[in-house]
Amino acid sequence: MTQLIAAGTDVTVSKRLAIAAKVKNGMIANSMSLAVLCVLVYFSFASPHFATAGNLATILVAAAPFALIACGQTLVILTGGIDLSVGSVIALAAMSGAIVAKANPEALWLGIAVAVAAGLVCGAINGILVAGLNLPAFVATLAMLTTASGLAYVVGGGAPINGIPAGFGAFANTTLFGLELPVWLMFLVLVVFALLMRRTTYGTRVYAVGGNITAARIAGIKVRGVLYSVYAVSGALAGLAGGLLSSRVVTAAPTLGAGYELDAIAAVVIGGASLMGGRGTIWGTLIGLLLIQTLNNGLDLLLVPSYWQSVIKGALIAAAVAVDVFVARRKS
Amino acid sequence: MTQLIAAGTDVTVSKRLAIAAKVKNGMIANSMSLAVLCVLVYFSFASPHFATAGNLATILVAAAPFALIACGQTLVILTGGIDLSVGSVIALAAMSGAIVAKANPEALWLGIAVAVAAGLVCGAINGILVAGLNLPAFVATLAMLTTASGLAYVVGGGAPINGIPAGFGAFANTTLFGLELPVWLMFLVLVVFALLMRRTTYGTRVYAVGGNITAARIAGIKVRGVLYSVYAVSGALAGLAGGLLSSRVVTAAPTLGAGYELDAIAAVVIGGASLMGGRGTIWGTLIGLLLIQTLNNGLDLLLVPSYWQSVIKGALIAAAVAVDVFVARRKS
Amino acid sequence: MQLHSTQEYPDRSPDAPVVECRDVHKAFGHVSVLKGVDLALRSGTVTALVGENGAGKSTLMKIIAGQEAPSAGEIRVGEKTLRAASVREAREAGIAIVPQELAPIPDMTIYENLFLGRELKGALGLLDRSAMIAEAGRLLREFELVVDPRRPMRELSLAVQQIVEIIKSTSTGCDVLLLDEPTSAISEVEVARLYRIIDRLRERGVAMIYTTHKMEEIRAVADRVVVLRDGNLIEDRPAGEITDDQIVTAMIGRDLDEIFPEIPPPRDEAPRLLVADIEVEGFGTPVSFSVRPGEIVALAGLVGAGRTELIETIMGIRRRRRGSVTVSGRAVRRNDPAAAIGAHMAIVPEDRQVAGLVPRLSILENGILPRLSRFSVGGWKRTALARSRVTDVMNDMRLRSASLDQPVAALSGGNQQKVVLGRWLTDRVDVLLLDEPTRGVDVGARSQIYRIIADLASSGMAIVMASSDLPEVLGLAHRVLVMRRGRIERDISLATTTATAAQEEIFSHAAGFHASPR
Amino acid sequence: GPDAAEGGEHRLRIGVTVYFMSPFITQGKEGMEAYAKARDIDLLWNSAEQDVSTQASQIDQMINQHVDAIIVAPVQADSLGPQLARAKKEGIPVIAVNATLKDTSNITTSVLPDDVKAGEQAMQIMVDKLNGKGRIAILQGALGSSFEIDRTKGMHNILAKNPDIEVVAEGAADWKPEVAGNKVKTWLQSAGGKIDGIVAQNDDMALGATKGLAEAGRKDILVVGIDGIEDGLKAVQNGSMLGTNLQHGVVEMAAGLAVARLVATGKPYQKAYTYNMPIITEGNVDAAYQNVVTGKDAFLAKLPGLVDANVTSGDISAGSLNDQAG
Ligand SMILES: Nc1ncnc2c1ncn2[C@@H]1O[C@H](COP(=O)(O)OP(=O)(O)OP(=O)(O)O)[C@@H](O)[C@H]1O
Ligand SMILES: Nc1ncnc2c1ncn2[C@@H]1O[C@H](COP(=O)(O)OP(=O)(O)OP(=O)(O)O)[C@@H](O)[C@H]1O
Ligand SMILES: [Mg+2]
Ligand SMILES: [Mg+2]
Repeated sequence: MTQLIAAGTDVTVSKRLAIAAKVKNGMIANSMSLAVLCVLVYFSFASPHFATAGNLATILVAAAPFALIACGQTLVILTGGIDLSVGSVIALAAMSGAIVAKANPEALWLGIAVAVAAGLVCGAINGILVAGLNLPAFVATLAMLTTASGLAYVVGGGAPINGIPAGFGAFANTTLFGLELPVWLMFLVLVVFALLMRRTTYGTRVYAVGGNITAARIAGIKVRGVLYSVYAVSGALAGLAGGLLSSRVVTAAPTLGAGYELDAIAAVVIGGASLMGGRGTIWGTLIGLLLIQTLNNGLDLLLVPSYWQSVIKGALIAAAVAVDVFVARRKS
Repeated sequence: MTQLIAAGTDVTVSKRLAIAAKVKNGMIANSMSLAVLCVLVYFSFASPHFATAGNLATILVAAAPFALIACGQTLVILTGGIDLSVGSVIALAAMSGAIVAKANPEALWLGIAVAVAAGLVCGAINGILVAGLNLPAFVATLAMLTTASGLAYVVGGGAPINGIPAGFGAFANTTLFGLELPVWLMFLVLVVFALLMRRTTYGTRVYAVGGNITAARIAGIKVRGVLYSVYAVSGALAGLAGGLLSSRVVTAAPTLGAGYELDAIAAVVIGGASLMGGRGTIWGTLIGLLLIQTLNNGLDLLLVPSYWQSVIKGALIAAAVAVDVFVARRKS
Repeated sequence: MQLHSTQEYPDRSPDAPVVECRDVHKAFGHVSVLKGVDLALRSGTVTALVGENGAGKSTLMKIIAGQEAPSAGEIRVGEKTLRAASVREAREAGIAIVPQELAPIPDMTIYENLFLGRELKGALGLLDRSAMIAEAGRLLREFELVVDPRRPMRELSLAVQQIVEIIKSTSTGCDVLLLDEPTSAISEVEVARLYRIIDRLRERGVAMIYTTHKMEEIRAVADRVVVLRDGNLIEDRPAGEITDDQIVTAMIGRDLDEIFPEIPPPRDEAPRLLVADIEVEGFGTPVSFSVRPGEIVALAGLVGAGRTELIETIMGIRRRRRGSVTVSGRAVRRNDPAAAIGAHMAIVPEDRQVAGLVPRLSILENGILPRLSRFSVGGWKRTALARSRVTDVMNDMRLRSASLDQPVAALSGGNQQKVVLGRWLTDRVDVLLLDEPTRGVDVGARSQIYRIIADLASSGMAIVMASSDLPEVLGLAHRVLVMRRGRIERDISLATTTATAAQEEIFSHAAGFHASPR
Repeated sequence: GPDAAEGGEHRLRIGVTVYFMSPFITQGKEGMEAYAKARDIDLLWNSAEQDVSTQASQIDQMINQHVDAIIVAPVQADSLGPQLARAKKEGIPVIAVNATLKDTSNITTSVLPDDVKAGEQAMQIMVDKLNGKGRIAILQGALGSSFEIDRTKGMHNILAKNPDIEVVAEGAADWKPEVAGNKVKTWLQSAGGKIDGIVAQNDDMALGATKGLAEAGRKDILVVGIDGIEDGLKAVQNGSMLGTNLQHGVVEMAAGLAVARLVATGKPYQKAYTYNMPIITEGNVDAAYQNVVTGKDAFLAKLPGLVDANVTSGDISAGSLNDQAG
């Protein structure tokens, strides 16, 4: 019912309404969460090994680097951009970090720091290209994809970095309260970014820039700064993911992370974000990510041959999103 | 419908003006064409082997399959969509075509026909997902990318198709007036699509749907039909490209065409199209394609190591587009 | 001059309705917008559809045009019931619409937009572009619009876009034409041209619905007045049998006293806003003027006079190459809207869709957008504070909405306009720049907005208002700057001139009859 | 070629197109360059980035330039028919190196590793250690490559003879360690922890598997790899891997160039050369490590002599492991 907000409207009432709307839109009514639930339930029945603590931990460890880059990707996509470069930024960061770690066996954390820094530099260049030089994000980050991938080979002289001190594995393989460090890091990043997007003015700025860049500019938002920042963040998170990945296997290859960008973007879009910008949430991305990672794990557990896995994954993702779109249209 | 032919307007004057405007906007003033020219001139000086008839023919042969998928991709991108699946549709089409060709050594053309048909089916499914079920194009075609790639393995039982009759190579390796058949096919497809987009109502509809879907609807355009058609066209052209590729090297592998989608999309976007839809031309795509293919060939000729090639290609593409964007902004 | 040279129009009995809405209901979720509307349109008549913002006018038009599905009820054309939400069928039945929120294809040229869906074809069924260009040029000239039909739509001002949209819909040979606030962005000269077109269509037997918030327009075109309130059709009478006051009362459910409030004289202080020697982009003559605290200065002129550009340049949205803008004695950094906001300037842009709102964000979030730092501590949003302040100002603006968490896209046009103005008022504003501030706002809300503007002026704000609405200019401003071709032709003080004299002077200077020799 | 007569002395120009700059090829390139420098050969080096079509274009480009010979490490075994036929027509010899070409009618000779045998050897190490009875998992490379196909075939050859070895899981980890680590952990879950050994088709995946096993707290499970990369040899040294097979890229690829030189200069050559990968276990790993890692420069210095001797003798893997053999 249309109602005039009368003078002295009870603020708490409208707050309660807001919360109800949020719950309805974001969680329970989100059919994608339901799809993930279905997949979880199916695998639990299909394989006795699926719903075990050990296996869930395995899923989380595998998900961690994707969660990092998907967070950054969410921000970029919210502004209406795209970051295709994360896959090869991971490779470049991992290679740079590994070389530094190998050269400084007494200060292995330097390896991780350098990986993050390398990612940040790549992201910052993306930011300059998009925000400063007005390149379409697709072109800018595609150019970075190619360049960073080439540099990853250059850094290692074409070969993977071998002979990294075993201690470098500590970052990704230390267990804390039963879960590996990367998993905790994933939780931390997800919570921080969810808060950032929901509760801070930075989040509002990102949504505004993606929702209507002209209006955002006229409202005094420094559009360039916002654009710049999301690419920098995405790059830094890709760098961190690269560092963790190479710490996990204590090696670094120029092909590390190849193709990860598509999985990350898929997670964001499956989670309900629009590639036109302005729509999407960290929570949605998490759901999308869980769908992909659970499928990867469950199909492996059921020993489905690799190529049938691709077929099933493709079909299921299309189906889940189709149902989601259908439900969303029915609601409106 | 009303016919609104004006009596007594000087048609020739406005026609001449129109041509002038076209030349200014589309060709001379397009700084991307200039970038391609610079690259051509540089390579001609840098390598005595570049500007030879044989080498230019080699560039054209290599460009042909990309030109086909880039044409389809242009249409899809003009509607505001994207077709990520072309790479693996190429693989699936090539595998299906090769199997049929192998089984029917007396009717090898069947192989090409089946490849086109397989591509068309994939494209049609993309069309249904996007136009019928309203899936975001990115998700729909990413799902198809995964599925078709899996199916390409399934078709061949995980391995490439061996033992294709040598005669299958005739399609791609026959020379006509000094140029291979695929090159003529490329010219044909480019001309047909350029005409289609500039001179027919179909082209106008595609631009309108991408430019403003609401306005297109209000104008009575069958938006779904248009969307459906561009994906079908893109799929069929990918199928044809797959058939030609496998004929060229007389083989078919499930990895054939992997990653081609990015090169095709890059060509379209470098050519000035907007991923938001509504802006772009076949001519622009051709220019973008030439830039990429010339770089590939010239850098190979100069024996630049492959990873430095990546670095250079990435940087040059970013630079060329940056100049293009800068010039375009200065003009307006 | 004839729009349609070849189309034949069948004879119709003048009484048979061309199109009929039967018991049309519409609800968005739980919000009921139309509650059973019956409306029959007859050939060769113009029906003015009026009502408050959010009454459901646009919704009804969209349902007739097949853009929305009714929740219940049907649309009939002749003996046929139209399929719900089928633009195609509506079009084929001869229904055309000029939508309230324009839908141009920005990357296409004017002529391509004009001929969208009915392109002219030549040999082999190929497009005949030169014929389309020639014909488009003719249609534009008929509207006295001197613009190359090959220009892309995105380069044109909102006004020109609206004119193109009008030409597009009126030249299709439709039987039913729905005009949803077709004059919201254009000035009186163009409005007069629209009247001529409407008269011609009426003679040809086209049935029209015309939505507007301006009484003069109702009087000028309507044969019949239909009033919607809260989704109900509560008044349906021949135009001659209803007075202005009756219309207003029917619309807002109460009497409206004087539309224009008492405007106190400006304070006799140093200028609050000082604009010196700035160039309006694309024109090149320097412009200077000043505004004192409490003063309302109106910018008048024809479409394309450069008012929007001037305002945008002052706010730092457009590039300023030279000159200065000073607020309360302090120079404002150029080309930086954030600096302008920091200097306590505020703007209500002309095109709220493009420049004003982020449609997917909620009213609350749009409400705090220009004031993010005020509603945050260290970047952390103070949601409770924001909610209470935005609730306050939106109540002052009499915003109609289900809740502050509704996306602004779901508001009616007039209510969106209130959000665009109201959101600035959560904090101090010294200089308020208004570009067509009451575009699409209903009379009730308009008088409310005028009152707010008057209050803001009396609190010491300097207000610059570009408006194509002459009564608004005369009723609100202390001073009128008449613009033409990017320069100020005339500075008229309304305190010392009578309304009629001022009106005449504005017209003649805007049209260039007094053009100063260059 | 046009540049052929240069100061009277014919300087050889040999085109090389490889499938991709894999670590193996990168290593091999060093060997080829060392050999080319010592024997005054111009190398025209192109990488096809895993794309057959690109490789076809590169061969076209080399034919256009009239090189003296073309060395190809094909992206795909059964491919390039028309291009190689054209090379033959132009009288340019083609030598297949590292990966097979099915159609031998257009290739002059080949220098190939025995990937089937490598698969057999890897599996045999595992079978021997398990005394012919146990539960194992197989990590395959990217499906469809000739390496994956041949190594898989070799492994199954041995499995056929050992019915008491049960394969509880077999899947592709695309040559990548991080993928292998995840796969192995998942398989451990689905096998209820009952896995005795993992045979990987390359060392990268084997190493990834050891990391995954360590995360799962199962350092008792045996792992075997193929290729003998630096970290793989180290893992054999410290016992986290049971064994591997050494494919010494430097030796193998340089042999390819030496054969190409024989062909191009009209010397006699064999119809095919086979590189047998030495088995690396605890016993001989130190010598291998010396060759591949610590003494690499010294090894490269004497490589040309070693390779020429190998090509003459026909045993091109000689000296890969024991430097005194050269
Ligand atoms: N998509 C939508 N979702 C929810 N509510 C909507 C939507 N579209 C319109 N409404 C609501 O329907 C009501 C009627 O809107 P409509 O646009 O028809 O009003 P209007 O009479 O045209 O007003 P105006 O004079 O401001 O243009 C408004 O309250 C508006 O908030
Ligand atoms: N009648 C016209 N003929 C040709 N071009 C026009 C016309 N009207 C506007 N334009 C174009 O639009 C541009 C800007 O016009 P705009 O409408 O923004 O100015 P304005 O003074 O703000 O007018 P208003 O505020 O009345 O809409 C002009 O520079 C001109 O290029
Ligand atoms: Mg309306
Ligand atoms: Mg204006």
